[in-house]
Amino acid sequence: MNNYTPWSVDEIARYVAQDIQEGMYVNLGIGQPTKVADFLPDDKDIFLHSENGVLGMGPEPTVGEEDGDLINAGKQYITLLKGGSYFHHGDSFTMIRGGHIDLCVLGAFEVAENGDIANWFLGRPKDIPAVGGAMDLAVGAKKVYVMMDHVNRNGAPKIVEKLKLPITGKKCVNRIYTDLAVIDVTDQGLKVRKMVDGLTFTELQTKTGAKLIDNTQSI
Amino acid sequence: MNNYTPWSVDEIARYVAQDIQEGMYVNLGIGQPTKVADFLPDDKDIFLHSENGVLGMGPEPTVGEEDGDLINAGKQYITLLKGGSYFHHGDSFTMIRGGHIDLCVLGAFEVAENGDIANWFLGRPKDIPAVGGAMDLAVGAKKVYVMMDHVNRNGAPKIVEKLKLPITGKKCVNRIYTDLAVIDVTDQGLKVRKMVDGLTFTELQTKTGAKLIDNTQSI
Amino acid sequence: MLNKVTESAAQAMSNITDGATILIGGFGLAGQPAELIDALIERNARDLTIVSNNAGNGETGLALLLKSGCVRKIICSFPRQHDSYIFDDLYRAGKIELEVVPQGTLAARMQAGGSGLGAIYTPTAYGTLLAEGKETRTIDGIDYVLEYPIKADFALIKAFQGDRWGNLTYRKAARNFGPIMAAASKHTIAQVSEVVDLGVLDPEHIVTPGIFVHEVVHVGA
Amino acid sequence: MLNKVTESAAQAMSNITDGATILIGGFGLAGQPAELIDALIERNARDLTIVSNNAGNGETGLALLLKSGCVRKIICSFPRQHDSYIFDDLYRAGKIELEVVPQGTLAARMQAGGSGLGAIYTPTAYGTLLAEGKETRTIDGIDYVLEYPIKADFALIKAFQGDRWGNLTYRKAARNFGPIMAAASKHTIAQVSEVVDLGVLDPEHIVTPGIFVHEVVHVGA
Repeated sequence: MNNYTPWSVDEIARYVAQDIQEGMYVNLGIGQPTKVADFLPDDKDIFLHSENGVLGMGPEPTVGEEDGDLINAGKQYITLLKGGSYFHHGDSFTMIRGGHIDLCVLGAFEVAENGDIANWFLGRPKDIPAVGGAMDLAVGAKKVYVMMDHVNRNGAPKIVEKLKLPITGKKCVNRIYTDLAVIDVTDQGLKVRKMVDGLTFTELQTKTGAKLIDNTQSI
Repeated sequence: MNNYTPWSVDEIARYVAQDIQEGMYVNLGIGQPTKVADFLPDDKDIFLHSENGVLGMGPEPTVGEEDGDLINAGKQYITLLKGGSYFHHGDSFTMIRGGHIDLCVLGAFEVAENGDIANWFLGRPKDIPAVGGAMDLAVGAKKVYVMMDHVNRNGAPKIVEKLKLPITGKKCVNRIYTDLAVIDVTDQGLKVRKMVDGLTFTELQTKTGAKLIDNTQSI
Repeated sequence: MLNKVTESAAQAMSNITDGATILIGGFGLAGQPAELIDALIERNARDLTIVSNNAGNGETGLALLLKSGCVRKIICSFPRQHDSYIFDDLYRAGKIELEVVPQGTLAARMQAGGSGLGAIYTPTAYGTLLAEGKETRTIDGIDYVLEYPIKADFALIKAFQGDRWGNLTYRKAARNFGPIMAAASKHTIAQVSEVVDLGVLDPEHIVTPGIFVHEVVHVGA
Repeated sequence: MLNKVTESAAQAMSNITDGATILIGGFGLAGQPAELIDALIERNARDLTIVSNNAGNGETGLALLLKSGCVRKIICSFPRQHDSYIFDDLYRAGKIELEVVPQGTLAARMQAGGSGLGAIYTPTAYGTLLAEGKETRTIDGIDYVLEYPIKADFALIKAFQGDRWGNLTYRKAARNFGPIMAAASKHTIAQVSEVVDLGVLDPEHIVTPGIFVHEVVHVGA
């Protein structure tokens, strides 16, 4: 029996949101990362960017107010904040590739201890590759945070020494938020910032495929 | 005594204007080429482009209507036609370098028989190089027409076998309009399309530093 | 008087022949020129290379074009998505060629094509399978992949308003690839919801100047 | 609440230190951020590298900046023009370094800088003295020159309207280098004729989104 409860996606999203400062330009990847938007503070100006040419995304539209021309990168209906803007794909990826996005939050299949990421291609013979903007974000954003389960469906670690899956971004991840812990990727190694209540560092290490450093005391 | 009168700048400009078809996007270089605008037909839509982000230039403003934010590449006051547009320098040179400008008309110091041009730098030790958009136009426009005197102030030919001055554009000139003749630059050589009344082909050849082909009969 | 407004989508397709490379605008359904795609299917030119962000979904637009069998190859960033079963089946059956390009590289290659650059060094995809076999270079300590321009015979895009000189505005996030595709193709056909008189579009607000547009087709809004 | 509007031009200059590389907008006088340049002269940071289309004329703006002795090097396309005697004298006296770049290459290098490309192959200047010593390559039968990005510490630009998030519009041909310089610098300072409330600028008409702008300074119109 576990003596701890893993964080829910909402809880992870809240932790990510807490680490986003006023004035930051942020791109939230498709899937779990989209949730982060729900936990951003209302009283701070934080700018959400979408690859398809939107800066200053607002909340979901109310029913009946959806506009087919106003969607995010995940093709969900969105709204635009006062002060937001539209632009073409060239300018949108100038923002991404040119280092103007302060932070992107991505999902991942695996992250290696050096910050390598595998996040959109499993490499199985029948898989259809579909990269979207994932690689540009991994390379271009000033900081890359990953949000994912700590272990996969079979219980195998998703944080590893070396990627087993095809690499989709080299040395780009700065921080990992899982349902068990928040971990910084540093030149000195993987430093644990925070853990789920009731989980011991030793237990966390057994669920992780790379060496962890306990840094929870100094955060 | 000459038994001919060289064409005036206005006359040369009129000949250039006659060769511009409806629907063409045209960039007129600083100096003599600017004159061409005065002879474009009013009843045809021809689009004048200026490097500094203007498409659809209209005539000079009337006195008192000048706007310091509305100038051409020669820093002269201009107007904008209905249907014209403004854009930034990146987009402006996408138009030029990307081959979207049908025609540019440039001044020149020398043109070689293979279409090489020397048109903004004399290469003397004290000269300050100032290229502007000349090289992008030479390389990018679909057609490059040159408008210049047939000989220089010392009577020396400006149309030559090989450039004596520093080259500023390689094999880019398609046609030359001088005060004495209109000459096509072709793979077969320099073909004279038209000459000033009273001038013989032999006389024209003596004023030209490269072999000419008389093509006036077949135009 | 120059008038780029073309009577019908069908007429606008008349120059498209077998083997053409065609850029098709849109991100998902936003900005997808549905009526032009329908006309292209009618046109039935074969052996086409299509460049678009996605590979269609459901049984409309781009997906239907693929189903029609006109397309030999598709270059896109995100073929597999909700309801993309037409593409998925064609791909798995080996009936369509696929070149997957990161979305930003897709945009940058079109911009290179439109602006006359010969090639660009981009950091995206360095060290991954999408860079396999490609030339690379380290510049100022960063690793880059050499990528070549995308230029096309035609672009089919969807805009909001257009005039007879081909000036265009867009609507919200339907702008996406429209402006850069217009610049990267020899012949751009834009479907618009409204044709307006010359001078109605503010010169400060025109997003795609007419120089990049060759035909404007009005479709029901 | 984020507010990028800075009280004064002088205050906006406070981070500029000796040795900085600064992009300065404008084509001739159109779009030249005169008040910001005046404040930069006051700031008296030395050893600057300036990137601008021209090298100033008369005794104002850019010309005055050069006269102040703050500038070590200027990168531009067209230094010699009507009344550019301040630059001309400094250059002939060997007191200023000059790098002449074709205007389109200047723009393209800034765009490469702003968009994170490592280098570009451009056809402009191939085979001429401006390509001497530069790497070249033939691609699909066309000859290109390899050019590297221009990135800067600061950009000083002139816009028309701006809001507290840094969104900008421009006026007519004063737009010129503004948008691409904003993207190519780490810290962009825009002088505007009007500061407007958030939401006044139509999201379809914003030319430079606030992400590229760090300070907005209101100057008398």
